[in-house]
Amino acid sequence: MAEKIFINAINEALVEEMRRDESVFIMGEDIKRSVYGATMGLLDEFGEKRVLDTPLSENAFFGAAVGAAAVGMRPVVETLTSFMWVAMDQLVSQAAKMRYMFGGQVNLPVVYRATMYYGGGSAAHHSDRSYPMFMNMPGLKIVAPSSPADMKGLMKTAIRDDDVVIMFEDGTLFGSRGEVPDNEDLPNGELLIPFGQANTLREGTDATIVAIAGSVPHAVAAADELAAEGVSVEVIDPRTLVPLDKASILASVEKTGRLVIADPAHKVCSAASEIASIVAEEGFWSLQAPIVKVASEQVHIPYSPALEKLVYPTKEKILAAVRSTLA
Amino acid sequence: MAEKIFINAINEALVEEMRRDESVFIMGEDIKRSVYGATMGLLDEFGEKRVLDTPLSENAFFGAAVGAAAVGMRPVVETLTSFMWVAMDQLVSQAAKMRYMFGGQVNLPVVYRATMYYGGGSAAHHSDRSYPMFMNMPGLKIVAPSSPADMKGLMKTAIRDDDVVIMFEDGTLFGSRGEVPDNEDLPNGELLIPFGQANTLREGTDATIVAIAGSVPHAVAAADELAAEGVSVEVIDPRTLVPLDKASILASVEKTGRLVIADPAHKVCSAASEIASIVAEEGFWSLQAPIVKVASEQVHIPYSPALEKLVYPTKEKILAAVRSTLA
Amino acid sequence: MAMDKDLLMLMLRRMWLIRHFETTVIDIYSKGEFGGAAHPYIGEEAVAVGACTAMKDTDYIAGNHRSHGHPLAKGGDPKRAMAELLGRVDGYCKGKGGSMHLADFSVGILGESGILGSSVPVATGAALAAKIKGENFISAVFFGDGASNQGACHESMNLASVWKLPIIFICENNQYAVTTSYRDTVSVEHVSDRASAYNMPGVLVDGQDVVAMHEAVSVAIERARAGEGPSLVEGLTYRYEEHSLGLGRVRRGEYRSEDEIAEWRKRDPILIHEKRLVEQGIASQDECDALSADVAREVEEALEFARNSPFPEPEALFEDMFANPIPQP
Amino acid sequence: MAMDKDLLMLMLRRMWLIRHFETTVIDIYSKGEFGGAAHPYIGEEAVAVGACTAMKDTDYIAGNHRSHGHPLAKGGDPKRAMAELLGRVDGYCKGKGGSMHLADFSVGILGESGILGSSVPVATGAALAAKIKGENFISAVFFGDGASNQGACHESMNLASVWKLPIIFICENNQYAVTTSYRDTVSVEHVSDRASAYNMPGVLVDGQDVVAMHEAVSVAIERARAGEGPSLVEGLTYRYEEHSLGLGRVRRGEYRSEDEIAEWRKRDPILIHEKRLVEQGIASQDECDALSADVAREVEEALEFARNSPFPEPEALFEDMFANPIPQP
Ligand SMILES: Cc1ncc(C[n+]2csc(CCOP(=O)(O)OP(=O)(O)O)c2C)c(N)n1
Ligand SMILES: Cc1ncc(C[n+]2csc(CCOP(=O)(O)OP(=O)(O)O)c2C)c(N)n1
Ligand SMILES: [Mg+2]
Ligand SMILES: [Mg+2]
Repeated sequence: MAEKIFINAINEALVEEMRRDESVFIMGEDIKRSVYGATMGLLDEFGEKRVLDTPLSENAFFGAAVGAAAVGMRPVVETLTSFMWVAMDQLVSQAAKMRYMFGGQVNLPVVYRATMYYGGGSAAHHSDRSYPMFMNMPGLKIVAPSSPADMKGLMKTAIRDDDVVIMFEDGTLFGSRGEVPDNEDLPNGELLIPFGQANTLREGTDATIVAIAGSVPHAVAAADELAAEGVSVEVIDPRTLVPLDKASILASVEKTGRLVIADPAHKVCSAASEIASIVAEEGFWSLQAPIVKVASEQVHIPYSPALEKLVYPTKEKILAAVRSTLA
Repeated sequence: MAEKIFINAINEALVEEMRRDESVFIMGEDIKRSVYGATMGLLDEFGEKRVLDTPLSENAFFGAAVGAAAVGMRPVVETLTSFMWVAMDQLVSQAAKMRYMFGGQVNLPVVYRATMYYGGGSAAHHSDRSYPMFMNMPGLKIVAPSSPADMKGLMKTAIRDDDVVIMFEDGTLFGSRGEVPDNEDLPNGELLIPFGQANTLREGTDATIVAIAGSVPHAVAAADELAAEGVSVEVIDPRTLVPLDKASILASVEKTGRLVIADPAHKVCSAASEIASIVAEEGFWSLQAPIVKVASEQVHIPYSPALEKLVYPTKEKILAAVRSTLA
Repeated sequence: MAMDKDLLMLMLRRMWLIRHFETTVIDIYSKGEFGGAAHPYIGEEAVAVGACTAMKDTDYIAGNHRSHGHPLAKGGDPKRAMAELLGRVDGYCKGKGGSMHLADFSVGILGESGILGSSVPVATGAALAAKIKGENFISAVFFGDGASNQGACHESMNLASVWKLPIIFICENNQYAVTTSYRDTVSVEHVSDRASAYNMPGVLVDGQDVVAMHEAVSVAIERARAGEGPSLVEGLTYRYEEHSLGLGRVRRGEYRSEDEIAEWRKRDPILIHEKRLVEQGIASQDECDALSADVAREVEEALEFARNSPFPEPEALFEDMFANPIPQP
Repeated sequence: MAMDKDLLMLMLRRMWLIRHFETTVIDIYSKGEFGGAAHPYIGEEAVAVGACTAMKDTDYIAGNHRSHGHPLAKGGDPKRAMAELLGRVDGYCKGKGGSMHLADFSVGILGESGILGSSVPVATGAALAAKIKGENFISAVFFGDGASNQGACHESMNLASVWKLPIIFICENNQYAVTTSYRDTVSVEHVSDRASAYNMPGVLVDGQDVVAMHEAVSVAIERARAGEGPSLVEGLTYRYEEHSLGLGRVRRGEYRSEDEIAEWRKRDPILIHEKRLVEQGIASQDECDALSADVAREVEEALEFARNSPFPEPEALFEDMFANPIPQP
């Protein structure tokens, strides 16, 4: 086991998969020189044919990835969440719908790597955390890792998956560190994490926190603080939102009877809303208190640091929410 | 009171508002000849300057509406939900974000009229019911009328509102009929329905159905069938999803203790999920049974009538859901 | 370009196939045998047939809402196409796609797409794959005069040009988008004039002449296979029928005259091609008529096949979403 | 075009204003006085200033992420711009927008937009309003060489052309998009070559010469006001600094040479303009220097003003979402 930085874990996954499978290639803006950091060294190792800098036309290259995948390639596309709006046509009408619409005739092994920058003064146009919108649209697998190991293992799974996967990469975690198993210590010599399996970061009996992406560290911090007070909190990271491991969530709520959901996306029609609605339907009889959502305020991301810090879930908000369910 | 057809109610609202305010104009595809039916007679009465057929470039004209509104016009844009994907950039980055991002310097009185065709073999590319995705994005007011009177009254309110409004016009209701008050019988000589006020279609004490858009008639039919069996069901149509009249919903659940939500959109991260999450948090102590969502299956809309009919909420599905909460 | 009789007769056969197919479609639609939208290709047959007969099975095409002509021109099976229109399990998409979403990946048909301009990036991606793989298949995409104004077209043409991708952009200029003349929405005289904005050849072709289309597309394909990049080919053509079956409100007198329609009908693509075959002594009129009758039977059989195919079972609703399925939420 | 001294000196003043503003911004950013991204306009001043001095206050502009130059060129207040960068209540957007979203509707600044190409349709809409209202204001929009490949540009140019809207599309070709040369992403020699695809004039201008920019844009504006429709003006220019403050990974040696930068610096827009003023006897170098010093003080005052402005109160978070507010969900 070695401690690794989140963004380097992305890079490792890309390198390993590109070495393993010639049909994997990557395209995006300024990736040759790795302006955003995850594609370091790829051009040198894999050359111009497999590492492509695109014109600034996301709709065209997001769609070109679909077309290339339809005829046998495995494209990885680098982008920011905020640039997905201009490419929504291809994401929805083609990437998400094509397989079903054509009766399963074609597999589309495309990975869209969508970085979510927020929390650092990027303002309304560059701070989108849009996975709930894509969860509403059938046909997309949606991944939101919260640690370097998950990032690496889920990215490798995503690249091998024969379906369209959107990796929501949380920019607030890019500099974070965590243990990543070394390949030589792993059963098959590589780190692959299956989709649809939540990760339980803390076990507990008094309350459950389901936390997503960048909210996970805050949830863990809250749980640890509560543990010191003698309150035993379970923390679950679903890791993939589509498919969602609802069995783990329901089992935890069955044990604790209390649920708080921490989600950095906007709170209306959020992943938190969805998880709450599942538990309110399928886990209702376990519940001993209201389900509390701790998600972003329903405003755009203001630039001013004085305001931006008020928007997202924090340890304090999560603490207050857990306490309210125990009151 | 006269009985009117849904689509004619749209037309009446447009005509009245265009007569009333010179700054209202309408643009869209083939609207001069009213190919989709709602813009009949507008060209003749208001002329080429205020009734514009656009090139097929939704992103440009959706955005042009924002720019025109920013400098004093009140554009109404006709489109289908399925054509919003190609214009997502302007809907999200400009229409939804602009006012807040610029610190409230500008009002954007734009109405996007987005028809939802579904249920008639339109298949995956032409059957979107996308309001949940737009509910997740702050900055948009979202309306989904279910009767000719609501359609007319809410459309007129939308056109006068100084904010961006998306009218989700349910195509399954276009031919439906309903009483629309005559202007001369109304207090101020016109029909204006405020945003954020739900409509209670049936009063009841045993269970609550919150139904959205095209699901409303099914919910009413289910309630009437249950009434005949002696079960008293309240049916609430929120009418506007942003703002959402959660007070009416919570008050009803307080009375009935049981909640079913009927929503023609895809079920994950849906309006139904959102409403369920609100009640699971703020109405938890009233609940006597699990909250049941009756929403569309999480698949794309299949063309074959043999399959399509299985996708959406129906009276039968709603009946079964209400019964399950009473079991 | 010297063409052998087989090729010329294949062109005629496929044009007749489309014509009979569409006539049948209009007939059964009017009788309520299926629903939704359907956009007849009658009058425009030479565009798709001229283009697709210049391609190989290993080449790819993608198309749009006016969707029956392209796959039939590319060698698609009318049986499976018709079954798809009727929403049956033997349809190309097992009934999930319907009229606007025919696809047959086995003969290079990447699929028809109902959103305007939306298949253009996809076809561009197939061409990108050819380049990365170093294989010499090409890709082609059909779109209308109206769709040419979509941003997706601009972005894809630019991308294809800077990367020198082997793709042919084929604009079917049938003069109108629903009721709107392209002269009111396209800012240049001809869509093909825009090729210069992407540094690629732009060719204006008589879209009623199948041989002219074939030749123009052949030149573009040769260029593409040689690694010289994309071309834009505009076929000037005309739609005889109204925009879509099921769109009752469109009255043609309102936006185009009967005279105009009559003028274009004089330049019917099948008429022109048969006349050429007869005049050049390649085939007799009898041969042409026999071929047409033969194809008509093929279409009848296709309809029979489609009608006999069952509707999908309810379980099918949840199938085909993912290659690696996930539980329903 | 004969220009009076006032106008020529105004051009110089605004170029110096941008230059000093940006220099200050780089300085305080490096000291950590604010965060997020900020895209310096140094080297490109003549483009915005030449263009905006050809407009009236009642004309509108919209811009992009490289966002400080446009509003300052249009007569925006450096105090409020600087306060916005620092996230303060006296900023143009009360601190909600920051560097990439400066706007001042009172002097026709519709706002800068961080998404590439995204402000182009908005500016087109302002021009549409002029036409519908029958008023004779015009609208202009600035976008980069990279952004010119976005579909939004294509769609807007086509729309503006068929509707003959009074708008000027101004491409700031500063040679690069982040680290990517426009020669690798734009399929034509010059972005302005694309004007022919929209049947509008396309003009290539020396973007380092403020007078040349002013003249080219003036011609386009005249045309627009006369109801003759849009124009595309491309200013060839150069960015001295790296793409954005805060984007630490970009090392310029990797994608452009020091020589190239040095060559362009020889054609500095302020240098060129001052030289002209002095050589033509319009102003002495002393006058120019005094003006520069004066503007430097103005920027210092702006910084002072900004620093003294308070941060917004927490309540502000929920304000400004809607004109007719709704309850928080
Ligand atoms: C993005 C989008 N906008 C609008 C439509 C509705 N629509 C379908 S076909 C059509 C006209 C298309 O015209 P053209 O591209 O010339 O093709 P044609 O029908 O003439 O073959 C329109 C407006 C659509 N399908 N997609
Ligand atoms: C739709 C979109 N894609 C990508 C980006 C990221 N981005 C911001 S500026 C930039 C380069 C823009 O280049 P250009 O248009 O030439 O303007 P310049 O920065 O050179 O002034 C990129 C890629 C963005 N903001 N929006
Ligand atoms: Mg057409
Ligand atoms: Mg540039």
